[in-house]
Amino acid sequence: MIIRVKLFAVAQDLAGCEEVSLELKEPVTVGAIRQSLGQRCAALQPVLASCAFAVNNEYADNSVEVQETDEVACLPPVSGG
Amino acid sequence: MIIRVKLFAVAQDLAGCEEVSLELKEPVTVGAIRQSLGQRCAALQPVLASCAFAVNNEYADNSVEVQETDEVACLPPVSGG
Amino acid sequence: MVELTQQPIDAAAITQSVTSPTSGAVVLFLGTTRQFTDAKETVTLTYTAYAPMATSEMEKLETQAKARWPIDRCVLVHRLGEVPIGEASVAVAVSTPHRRDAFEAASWLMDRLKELVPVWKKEHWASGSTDWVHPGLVQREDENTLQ
Amino acid sequence: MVELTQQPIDAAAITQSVTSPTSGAVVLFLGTTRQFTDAKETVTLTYTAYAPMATSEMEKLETQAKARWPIDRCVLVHRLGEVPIGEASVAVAVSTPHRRDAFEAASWLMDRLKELVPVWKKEHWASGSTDWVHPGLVQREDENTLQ
Repeated sequence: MIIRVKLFAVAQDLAGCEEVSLELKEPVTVGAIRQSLGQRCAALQPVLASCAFAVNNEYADNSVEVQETDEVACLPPVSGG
Repeated sequence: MIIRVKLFAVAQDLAGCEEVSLELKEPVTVGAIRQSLGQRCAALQPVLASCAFAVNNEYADNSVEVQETDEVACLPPVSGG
Repeated sequence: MVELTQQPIDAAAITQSVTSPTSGAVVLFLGTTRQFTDAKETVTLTYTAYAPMATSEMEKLETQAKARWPIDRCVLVHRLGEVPIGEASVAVAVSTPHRRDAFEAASWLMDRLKELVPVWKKEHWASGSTDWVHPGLVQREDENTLQ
Repeated sequence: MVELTQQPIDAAAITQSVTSPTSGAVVLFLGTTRQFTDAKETVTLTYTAYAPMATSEMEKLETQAKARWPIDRCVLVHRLGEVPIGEASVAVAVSTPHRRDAFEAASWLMDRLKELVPVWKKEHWASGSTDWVHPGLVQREDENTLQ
């Protein structure tokens, strides 16, 4: 299954792109995406433990299952306000 | 000693005037003014226990001594804001 | 800065006047005239003050708040005379480096202002009657009740 | 009402839009760009967002606040792009019948917004360098640190 992960802020700068495509075996979880993303983009690995993930605009922890049509995003600690 | 007491809000309405002059024996305290005011204006007596007094723009309790040149005011419970 | 005014309160000007490059947080409070108190309809409110003392008490509150919180700028304004429905009778605005202080200081200033500043509100009810608002006022009819 | 905007925040329009005859209290919070963070001088800030999720999270906060306090009207606005020194990056405004609720709700909304809404700030320092602001970000150099 192909999962595309949106990147923001420092994660985008470290990876050098706004989105990364990952090929993963089903069933796919956020935890598997997190691990795969670190292997695919070594530059991201140091910060991934500090990042949250979102699936379809909702915060999602490592146990959440992801479908191919879902929108997945990697969110470094937020600093709005 | 002549003491003039400014009245506000319901106290002004009950007394029917903005200021009352009282003749008091020295030394004059806020407590003596409070008592004298109730005797001079019977209509004020029911509310006087609920009123604060000010001397020269400062809240003053019954023990505060008052001079003839001081500005004295009788203040019903405030409701600004 | 403290002010008593007969004019409408200019909330935008007040907000602008407390904003500064050294502060990260601005809190503005407006107290506005409500149309209904429980089921009673208000047509308008009028406010009266013991003006020199009200100004002095507001200045003291500003000084005390600045001693307690790292306030950059502070404005307290009370409107007097008629304040129509939906308009502001009072404004408090503060700026501070961080937001917690701005919320605390503005809230404290309003609490103290309502408790200490000699201003009085008169309700003009839709029924045609009026009432002075005197929280906690006890009208004792017996004679020997003076403090 | 929630909004992400590239334009300057119009605090006066926001204040006006939450004022209503059924509310006695309006609280407006503005988060503004500070020139100094400790000794470091900021030239400007830029904000970026994961826009659809930021809007969704702000809407959830509005709903939650309205469930918790008797809020009449509520506005949350975050500015994106460049926010020059002294200008507002965020505005929260609420109106309630009584002031305690307005202060509590506005303060709570700001706390939650800073914690949950996916918006990121980049500092542009006077030295010419830039930094993403990521509170609590840990950069681990060893390999087996994934959650």
